[in-house]
Amino acid sequence: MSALLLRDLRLAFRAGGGFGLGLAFFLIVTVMVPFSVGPNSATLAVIAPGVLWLGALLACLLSLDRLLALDWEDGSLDLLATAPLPLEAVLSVKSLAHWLTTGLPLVLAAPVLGVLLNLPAGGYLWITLSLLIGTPALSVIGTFGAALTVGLKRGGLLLSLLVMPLYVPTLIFGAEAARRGAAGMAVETPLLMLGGITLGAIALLPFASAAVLRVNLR
Amino acid sequence: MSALLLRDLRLAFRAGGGFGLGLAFFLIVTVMVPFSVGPNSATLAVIAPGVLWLGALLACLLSLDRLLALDWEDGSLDLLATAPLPLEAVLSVKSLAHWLTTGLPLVLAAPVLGVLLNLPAGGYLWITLSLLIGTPALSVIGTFGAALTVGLKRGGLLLSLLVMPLYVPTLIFGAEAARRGAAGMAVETPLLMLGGITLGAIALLPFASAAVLRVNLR
Amino acid sequence: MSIWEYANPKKFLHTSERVLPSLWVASAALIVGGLIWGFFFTPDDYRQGSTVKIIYLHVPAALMAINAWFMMLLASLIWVIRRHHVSALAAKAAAPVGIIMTLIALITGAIWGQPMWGTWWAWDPRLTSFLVLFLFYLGYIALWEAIDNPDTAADLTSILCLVGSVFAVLSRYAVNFWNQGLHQGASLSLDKEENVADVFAFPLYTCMAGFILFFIALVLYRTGTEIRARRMKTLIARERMSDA
Amino acid sequence: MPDLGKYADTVLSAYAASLLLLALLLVVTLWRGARVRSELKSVEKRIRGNG
Amino acid sequence: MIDVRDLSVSRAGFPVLEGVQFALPAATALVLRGPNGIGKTTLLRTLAGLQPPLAGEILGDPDDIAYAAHADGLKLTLTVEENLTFWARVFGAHDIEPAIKAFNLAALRTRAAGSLSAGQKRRLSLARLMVTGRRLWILDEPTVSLDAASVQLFAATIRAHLNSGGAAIMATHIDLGIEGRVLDLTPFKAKLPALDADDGGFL
Amino acid sequence: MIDVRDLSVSRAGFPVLEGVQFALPAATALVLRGPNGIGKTTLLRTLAGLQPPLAGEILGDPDDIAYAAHADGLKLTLTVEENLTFWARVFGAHDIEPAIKAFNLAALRTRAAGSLSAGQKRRLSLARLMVTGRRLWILDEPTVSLDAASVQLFAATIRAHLNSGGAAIMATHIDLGIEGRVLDLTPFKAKLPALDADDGGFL
Ligand code: HEM
Ligand SMILES: Nc1ncnc2c1ncn2[C@@H]1O[C@H](COP(=O)(O)OP(=O)(O)OP(=O)(O)O)[C@@H](O)[C@H]1O
Ligand SMILES: Nc1ncnc2c1ncn2[C@@H]1O[C@H](COP(=O)(O)OP(=O)(O)OP(=O)(O)O)[C@@H](O)[C@H]1O
Ligand SMILES: [Mg+2]
Ligand SMILES: [Mg+2]
Repeated sequence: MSALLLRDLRLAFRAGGGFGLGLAFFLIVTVMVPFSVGPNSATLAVIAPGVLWLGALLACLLSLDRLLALDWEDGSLDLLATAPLPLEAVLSVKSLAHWLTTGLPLVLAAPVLGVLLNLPAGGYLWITLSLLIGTPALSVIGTFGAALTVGLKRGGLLLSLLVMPLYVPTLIFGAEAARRGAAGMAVETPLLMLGGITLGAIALLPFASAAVLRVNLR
Repeated sequence: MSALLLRDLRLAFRAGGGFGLGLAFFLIVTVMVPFSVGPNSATLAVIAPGVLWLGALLACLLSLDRLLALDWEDGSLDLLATAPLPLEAVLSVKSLAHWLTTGLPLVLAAPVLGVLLNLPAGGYLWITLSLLIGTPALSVIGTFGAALTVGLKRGGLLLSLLVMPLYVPTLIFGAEAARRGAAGMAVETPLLMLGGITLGAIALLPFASAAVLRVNLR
Repeated sequence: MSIWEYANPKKFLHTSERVLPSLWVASAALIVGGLIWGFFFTPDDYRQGSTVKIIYLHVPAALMAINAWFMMLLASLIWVIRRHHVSALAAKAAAPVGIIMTLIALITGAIWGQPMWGTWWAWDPRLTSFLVLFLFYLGYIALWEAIDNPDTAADLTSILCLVGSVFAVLSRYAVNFWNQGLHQGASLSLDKEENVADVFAFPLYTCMAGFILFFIALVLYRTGTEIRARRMKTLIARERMSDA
Repeated sequence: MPDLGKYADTVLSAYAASLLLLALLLVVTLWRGARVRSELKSVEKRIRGNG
Repeated sequence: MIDVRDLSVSRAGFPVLEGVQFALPAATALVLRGPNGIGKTTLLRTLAGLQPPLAGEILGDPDDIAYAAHADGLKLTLTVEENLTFWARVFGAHDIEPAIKAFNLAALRTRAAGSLSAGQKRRLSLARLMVTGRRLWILDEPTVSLDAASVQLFAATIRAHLNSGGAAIMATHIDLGIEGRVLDLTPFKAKLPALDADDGGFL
Repeated sequence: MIDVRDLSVSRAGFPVLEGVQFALPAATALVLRGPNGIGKTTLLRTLAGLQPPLAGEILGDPDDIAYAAHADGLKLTLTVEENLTFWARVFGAHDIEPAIKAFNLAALRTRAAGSLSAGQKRRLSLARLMVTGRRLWILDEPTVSLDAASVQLFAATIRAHLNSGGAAIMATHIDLGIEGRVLDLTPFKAKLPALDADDGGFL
């Protein structure tokens, strides 16, 4: 189990920095927003928490296709499926590795990028906290999507299409918490809901992911 | 030449609708924006042109990795490089196929999605026109990025990282034209600049793309 | 004599062919009748004017959009548990009908919103959750299309449908929490005072019944088509096997 | 034709769009049904003809 | 070690082989032969537990099987040593030295797997079998791309594995110089199913 | 057809083979042999013009070469026929029937390439050579995964190609039953460069 986690982390670091790239994408989306909506700082401040959440979500989404597809292509997944590890555990570990290499860096970077978007001072704590609570759900849900599409030739965009609607509740509660936090309103309810989604997803989705992966392998 | 175009179009249609998927991604990004920045329709109207441009750009970006990587993986690219077609022409045709399957549908969908974002009534013409002029540049520049990263194992995110800065001028002029149009201001200058970028990119970039592809193949 | 007999494709085809003609006729009669009744023979609403006539399309379509998903959920469960091919194919057959119903509800709603709320679209919870439903349909259909092997496709799409349903409900709550709506509440519930007046209600019921029958007829017919397509695929594969 | 007042465009376009979509759905369904049916028939004939 | 009774296997929902039957005691090898497309890969995947059989049974402990497919399952950015160590840890074994030695990988151990030639990669993926500690090896065309010397190494490894009580099933088109039963799959080719089978299926 | 003089080839910037020298007249075949990792693939890619030589020259018309690599270059979602037609059109040839016949693909012609077995795929990728109309075929382990009958088909195709004035260079580890010169690459293995060679490189 820990061997798998270590291997995935090592691969992420070694493959030309799978680690830094999610982060870089996040940075670039954030930077592109002023180019596209215009440089007015009042507008930017209003949309800042939302942009940070959306950017994190997209960065996460884009890294999903390397979550399982690489192992599928070179045959490792067949071998892992016949190894003495339950597939549910394999997938949970892979979600964890994905979160550590993608979600966690995004959480840490968000406050820095908030500066670029004129995020109001009260918002920094809440954007970080909401991302910290919400991104694990993104990884786990994403693993399900990756397992669904793993057999398909370059299922990249299909993967996005399938996963996006599943991300809706997480995004809504997460962004709502961040926005309320930035506006100085109460954030307990959305944060609690967000936590509930994350815990539920971590507890249940690996079983669904393993089931679809088994179907795809056969 | 036409054989290659036909094949690429056929592959796009057959691979579970590579055609519709860029579109679906565009739709999803547009839908997610209100979830993240909140449902206030005045705010949405202000950022609508920018969001549409950014969404189109991201949809384009995400489909780049199937532009050359698939041909690379199964060895077709080696074979095409030794075939009696100049590599520049091969890459131009591939850009064209990419635009037909990704850029053009985005242009057609943009006004519909504008409705979801409360795009001001004057903006519909200009968002469509600016995308029509700008998206070919996105495909050609993207081909260059794809050729740069084709040898790398799952260069997906690296590709985004490299291409994004190259997209900046196109995005700035395109979004500026759309925003001015929506606000009822003069749009000639940004549209002309946009057209210039597109023509320049179409004329010159295929040579650069072919050069980097040759390096990657050896 | 159990209901599972119809899980045999032949039996299913045989029976559905017998009931389909009357279903087509009944649904056409109800829809056309209900629409004519509603369009020509009901008064205008005192607040909404003649736009109230849109309700005869809008509400039945919205109803079927949701119920089609329920039907797919049920059929997916049957496939997962009992592995009857017909039920998987029925789920596949229902999805495009469901997405068109969703689209009709969205479009009529948008057209209605223009005079009533002064905007084509607002991020009202009900509207928003329909948009999300539309995305679920889109993903579901795309997944069916993307997979060659029919059994694999059936397995994957049915699990997607189960997981998706959970998330669709979650989205509904999330969206409600996120924005208070403009849209009227369910006014057909029996105990509310603000029920639509009977003049509107009866043609509406007629149309709803018509849409339900139309949906059933379409799904039966399309399931038959899927069964035949599946048999054809198998036959062609069999033929290849014989000369490969 | 009832008097639709100032909302005539709204009501009529809603009806037109919905009926168009319903008709489209029906036509596509029937068309694909007929095509699959006839293709299946020809395949069956070919196969049984071959033995 | 494994006992296969009246097994039918299918690919893409269609029967490929029917009525395959064999028993493989410990310390023996079985070589599967048959023309391209007969269903060797499909049979091996079924035995390895990656897909369910269409009919018949497979008696044996699925947790005692190590499978090696057409694809190598190597991580190209990891070194030879890291690749082996990973699989050793997954399978709970710990010593990779015998495997390195048996396949003559010592000189390559710190090289990234991506920089190996086709045959060197193959050697590495065969070495993986030795660190699984599993007793039944299921091998799909194991010697593709190997030169004569490496084929000898491979044969010697198989012999050692058999002598220590293991067993192996392999599909191959060429002669490996391994003594073992040969099973030609041609006679088991699935017959055409009846056109009107009333089984709730689609034929 | 091709004349190779004192050729050195490199992989990842490091010399692999040195001083390779041969001339191949029309209507002859050259079989490259050598242990795994000696540099056969690298040499063939250089000959095909995919990478520049390190030293030496290759005389011959690069536009008369068709290359077939380890990878198949097939589009898995296209059918056998569509795959072949595409390459035929790219190379300006138009008739794919001889190729279909030569590799016994008639029964598979409407199947998606993705649904073929390993050997069937290989047959398809070899058939591609016939529609190129090129005279010099460069083949890297062409018979991997092929059964005995298909190897015969392949040998017959090569013989026909040679008889019609073509030529072929192939790397292989097994015996194909094709008469032709055999070149063992072992003696050409690059020596270690001197540590202080003053050539502007880093050694
Ligand atoms: C564009 C998107 C819209 C969507 C997706 C939508 C969705 C729905 C749904 C799902 C229902 C069924 C509710 C139920 O029976 O519980 C419904 C009913 C209804 N809608 Fe809409 N709606 C939209 C826009 C509008 C607009 C703009 C109006 C008019 C101002 C409108 C008026 C009504 C009315 C009067 C009902 C009947 C409610 C009832 O009394 O049950 N809708 N709509
Ligand atoms: N998706 C599919 N649809 C139809 N037939 C298929 C599909 N996939 C594989 N087949 C067929 O199943 C048969 C068994 O294939 P398999 O890969 O098991 O053969 P094999 O014996 O391993 O051949 P090889 O020696 O070439 O590797 C082949 O005839 C193949 O064409
Ligand atoms: N990136 C690299 N760094 C260092 N050495 C490399 C790199 N890539 C390849 N090599 C070495 O170059 C040599 C030539 O490899 P090549 O693939 O040409 O061998 P080959 O003769 O085709 O072998 P095989 O019979 O196994 O296919 C091998 O020894 C290989 O290890
Ligand atoms: Mg095989
Ligand atoms: Mg080689």
